[in-house]
Amino acid sequence: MSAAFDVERIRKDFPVLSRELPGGRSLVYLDSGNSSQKPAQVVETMREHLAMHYSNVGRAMHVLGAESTQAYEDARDKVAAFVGAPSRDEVVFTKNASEALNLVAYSFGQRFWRASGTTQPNEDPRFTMGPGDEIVISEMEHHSNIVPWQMLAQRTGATLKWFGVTDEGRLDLSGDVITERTKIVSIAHQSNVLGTVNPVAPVLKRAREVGALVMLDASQSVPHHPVDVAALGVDFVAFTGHKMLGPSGIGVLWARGELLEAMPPFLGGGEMIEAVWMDHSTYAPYPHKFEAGTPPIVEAIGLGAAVDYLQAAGMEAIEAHERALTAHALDALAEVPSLRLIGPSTLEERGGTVAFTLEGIHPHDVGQILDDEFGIAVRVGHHCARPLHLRFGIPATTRASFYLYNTTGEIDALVRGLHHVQKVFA
Amino acid sequence: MSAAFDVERIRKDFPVLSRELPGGRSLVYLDSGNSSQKPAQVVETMREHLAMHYSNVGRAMHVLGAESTQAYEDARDKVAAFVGAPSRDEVVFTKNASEALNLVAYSFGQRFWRASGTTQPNEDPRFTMGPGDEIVISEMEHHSNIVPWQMLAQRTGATLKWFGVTDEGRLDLSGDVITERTKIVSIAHQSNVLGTVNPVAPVLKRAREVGALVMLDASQSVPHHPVDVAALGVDFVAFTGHKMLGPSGIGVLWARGELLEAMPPFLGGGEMIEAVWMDHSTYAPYPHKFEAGTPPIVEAIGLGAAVDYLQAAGMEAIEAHERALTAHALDALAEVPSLRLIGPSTLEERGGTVAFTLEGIHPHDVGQILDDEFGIAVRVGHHCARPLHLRFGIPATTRASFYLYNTTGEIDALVRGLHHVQKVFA
Amino acid sequence: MIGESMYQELILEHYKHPQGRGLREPYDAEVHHVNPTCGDEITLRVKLGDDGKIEDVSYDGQGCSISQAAASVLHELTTGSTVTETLSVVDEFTRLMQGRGQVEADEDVLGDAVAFAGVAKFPARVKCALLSWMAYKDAVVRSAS
Amino acid sequence: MIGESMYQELILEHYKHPQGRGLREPYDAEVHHVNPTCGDEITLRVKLGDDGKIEDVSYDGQGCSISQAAASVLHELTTGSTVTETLSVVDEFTRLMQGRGQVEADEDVLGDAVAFAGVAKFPARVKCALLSWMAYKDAVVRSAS
Ligand SMILES: Cc1ncc(COP(=O)(O)O)c(C=O)c1O
Ligand SMILES: Cc1ncc(COP(=O)(O)O)c(C=O)c1O
Repeated sequence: MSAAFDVERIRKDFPVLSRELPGGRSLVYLDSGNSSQKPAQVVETMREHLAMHYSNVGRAMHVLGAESTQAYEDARDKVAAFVGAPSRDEVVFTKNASEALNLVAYSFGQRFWRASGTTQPNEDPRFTMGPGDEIVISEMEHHSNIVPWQMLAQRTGATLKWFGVTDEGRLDLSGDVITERTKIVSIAHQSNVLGTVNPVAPVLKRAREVGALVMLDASQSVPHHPVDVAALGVDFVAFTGHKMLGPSGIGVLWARGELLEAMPPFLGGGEMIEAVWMDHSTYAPYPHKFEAGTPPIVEAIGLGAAVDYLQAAGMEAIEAHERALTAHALDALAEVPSLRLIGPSTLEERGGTVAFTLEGIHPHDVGQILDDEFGIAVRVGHHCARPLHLRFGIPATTRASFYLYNTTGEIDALVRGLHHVQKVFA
Repeated sequence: MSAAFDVERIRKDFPVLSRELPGGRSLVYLDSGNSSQKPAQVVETMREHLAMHYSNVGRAMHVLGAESTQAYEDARDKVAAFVGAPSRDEVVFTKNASEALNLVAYSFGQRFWRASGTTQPNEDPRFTMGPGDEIVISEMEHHSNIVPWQMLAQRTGATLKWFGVTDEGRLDLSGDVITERTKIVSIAHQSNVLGTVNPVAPVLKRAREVGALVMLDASQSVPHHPVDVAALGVDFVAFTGHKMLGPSGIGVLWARGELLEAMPPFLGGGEMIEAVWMDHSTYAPYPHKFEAGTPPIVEAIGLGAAVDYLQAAGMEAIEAHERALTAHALDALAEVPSLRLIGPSTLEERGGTVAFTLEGIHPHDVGQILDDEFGIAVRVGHHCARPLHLRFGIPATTRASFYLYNTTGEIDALVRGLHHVQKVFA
Repeated sequence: MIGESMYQELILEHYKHPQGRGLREPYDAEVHHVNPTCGDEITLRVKLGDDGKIEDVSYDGQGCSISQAAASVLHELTTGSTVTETLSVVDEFTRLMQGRGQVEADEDVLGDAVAFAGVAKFPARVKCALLSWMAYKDAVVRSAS
Repeated sequence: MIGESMYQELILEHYKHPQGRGLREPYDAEVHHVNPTCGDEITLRVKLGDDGKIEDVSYDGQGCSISQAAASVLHELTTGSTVTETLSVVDEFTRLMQGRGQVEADEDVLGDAVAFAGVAKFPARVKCALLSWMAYKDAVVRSAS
């Protein structure tokens, strides 16, 4: 671990990490892939805003309205800078990554009707969708990057296709999944189970050849690696606040401005309009066009504070720290008898998420005993990626996921815990 | 004001109310119809949860997961009890009232397709929607209860119709707006501009005669009056956390269970599924079916604390307090020269929201000078109800809206402020 | 879990030494239940006696210790009791499991099944515990008709 | 207003005594702009001189004091300057208004228009201030073509 990165100092910023759990156990939190803990800086920013500066944004013309609006829009600036968005207006705040993915899925195949009742087809060819058109995802997706596209296919009659996954847990790019009929490709930047970081360039290249749009589900990459949306060159990127030290209730859609311009609105209501008559409306420019109603104000502000925190720690340093933790974990877990790793066994193109099974012991039991006896929080089940588990022929895995506040000592505790689990069920 | 209701004690719970604004002004917050302030109890509940108990809900099997899940589901119990929901499972958490309204609007006219590409029509006749079908709203709606229905009409070819508004600011029920073709009627329980409380019974009766569903936008009623959804007898009720002492980022849809059962899912993703295969999914029972992805966990918990606070203060007492404030305001404002009240001038069937114009002075200027000189926060503009303003032939109004923490002294300050505004622009 | 382990000795005991496991003949009804969320499965058979009592509950399945132990405890509690008695035990067990840790278990009704009280705090585990019990209820209804 | 009033004397002065208000002939281009959000309206005419200078900006409209005063200041700052000069003032004014209160105004370029700096913190008012300025830019483009 780099000298500049002082994990003990970082840990002090996270109150829960020094908490004593019921029964006197201390907490070993290895479930950040599910949701991360929050530093005091984020909690305090939210508390202060809620207690002393809160009001609705945009529409209010008084001191509190100005303070809230400024803090909310500052958060947009921070998030935009954090992911290298060419324009701050390309950052749309949603309630989570799932809403961001659904927003994009609902943009396709919307047929517009005139008041008279005659069909007024959606004229932008990039966003039409019907029988014969194809949507491409992968077998390693989180349900939030599967179900919205299934629903789109059902609504429009389009066909859903997917990349397979190799035995090593890599995207299988060998077949001819993307075709001339493909309109949108949406894949995870980093798998929330395997830890695999997917290669964006070849997918993007093929998509561009056939004129398809590309969306990245960056829920597991933005929190852990420096991500530059412009450099990636994709069209849409979704991520979520609660996995990157921010609060619940806030997510982000980044998209290229010209696409946000061309997309129909998704949720209708206050703040997303320009003018409203009883029988029709005109819409505000993006990002507001996609932010109907009172937005998650304090949540966006909390996310802004989280971005500040991550930037102060340094995304490169965080990445290096997690890489060291992952190396340690891969080594240590290899020593546990009958442990089967699901996902890449080397550090190459992978992040700090390690999923595995223990022969003869159900992951639910593994997770619960780790928690019961040692206060070790891991996630067990299919981690909202059931098709991936079907692919590997297993109902569930145990998953440990690391973040900037984790230590090699915690990984050692996990390994000791696994040995104990094996004893209990021996 | 009732002896039991001690507004000065209540005010102490709201830190911002004793804040000194820049320039040494104290705050007179008369913009709760836009968004309410938060008591320390709500802020502290959220802080404590974020700092010491936070984790993802439902899916996590460890101490923090159990604590978060319990607190989140407890909040659902509290909200359900607060509005008299027959079942806690009928309470769906959304990000705001707008999402709740959109969720219901998107339930109609969803044609489902099979994987093969042949149409599989949505079979529940209550939720079909197409040319010839009618949607009924009113001219006094908030944009969030207009635009989703306009979009539904555009998507499906259905016709949007609406009740007019009388000169006194009441719903005009005289015409034959609801017909045999009406499938859904959605109106405000209380207008966010006029303060008018709309009569639910006659609308519901007519809707039932023709077999239409009825939705109430209760964003402005649930915070201010005892509301019992079962007693109201309607089908859907939407409201929003930030207007009832809760945080931003949380809203509520209540609906009758059999309807939630029949409705197609809206947002797809994690947590709203039962099982997922690559080519299809089965969905979780409601309410989870409508809560895709990580929900606004801490926000729901904050709303639960807000409900606790409101119940401790007593909704009847709050209603009586606001009624006294409104009586005082209607009297005092009647004395301001050339002030034109927009909305009912008596206390009958109206809440604590008072909108008006001052002859020759633009509301934007009124609001800003009140803020600048006296720290009085009111809302100015069309308050997301542009059609209502068009109806009265005015571009904008000034609106003062009251809540449990307001005093008659603050209303007197407003009146003094208005006299000053008139002097500035004389 | 919030101070008390979900893995009561009794649960582990039933998991390691399941009572009445295996599918037996004769039977009046057989059901197969699956928990699609976690993949747990159970096949369960019910044989009614002439006296309105449950003569045998036999089962086979796979899943975590909670779901397996719950089936074993179910076998113990139901065999030899009247259908009516067992259904009230099922109801009480369901109430406990769905109580999110806030329901007091009635030990007189539940017997050994109170050991599952700690599970109620984990929504994701509640289904594991209930899998065999729901299958039983289903099978009883079918065998009666 | 974070310590400083949006209603600078100067703004009120211009509102109560608007400079150059009224539509005049001759003109090279006329535009009509509306702010659909708040209903503010302006009709604005531009007359170019032979020397590349703005000979006259005449206007009429309705709305709040900010939008009306902004038109009056616009009239003062543009009349008699070259098109190029005025467009750089418009750009600077736009930058200030869209800076959400975080942009330092360049007084040398903006002159009296710096009085509007306080408006920038209120997104809803920014459009009021910009209405006439955007109309002006539009009119200049049209009159040049
Ligand atoms: C009557 C009414 N309906 C709907 C809304 C929308 O609520 P939200 O902004 O929380 O979505 C509001 C408030 O803005 C309202 O006053
Ligand atoms: C890869 C991936 N995509 C999407 C999501 C959904 O994020 P959210 O629950 O915030 O909507 C998650 C996390 O749950 C995830 O890991």
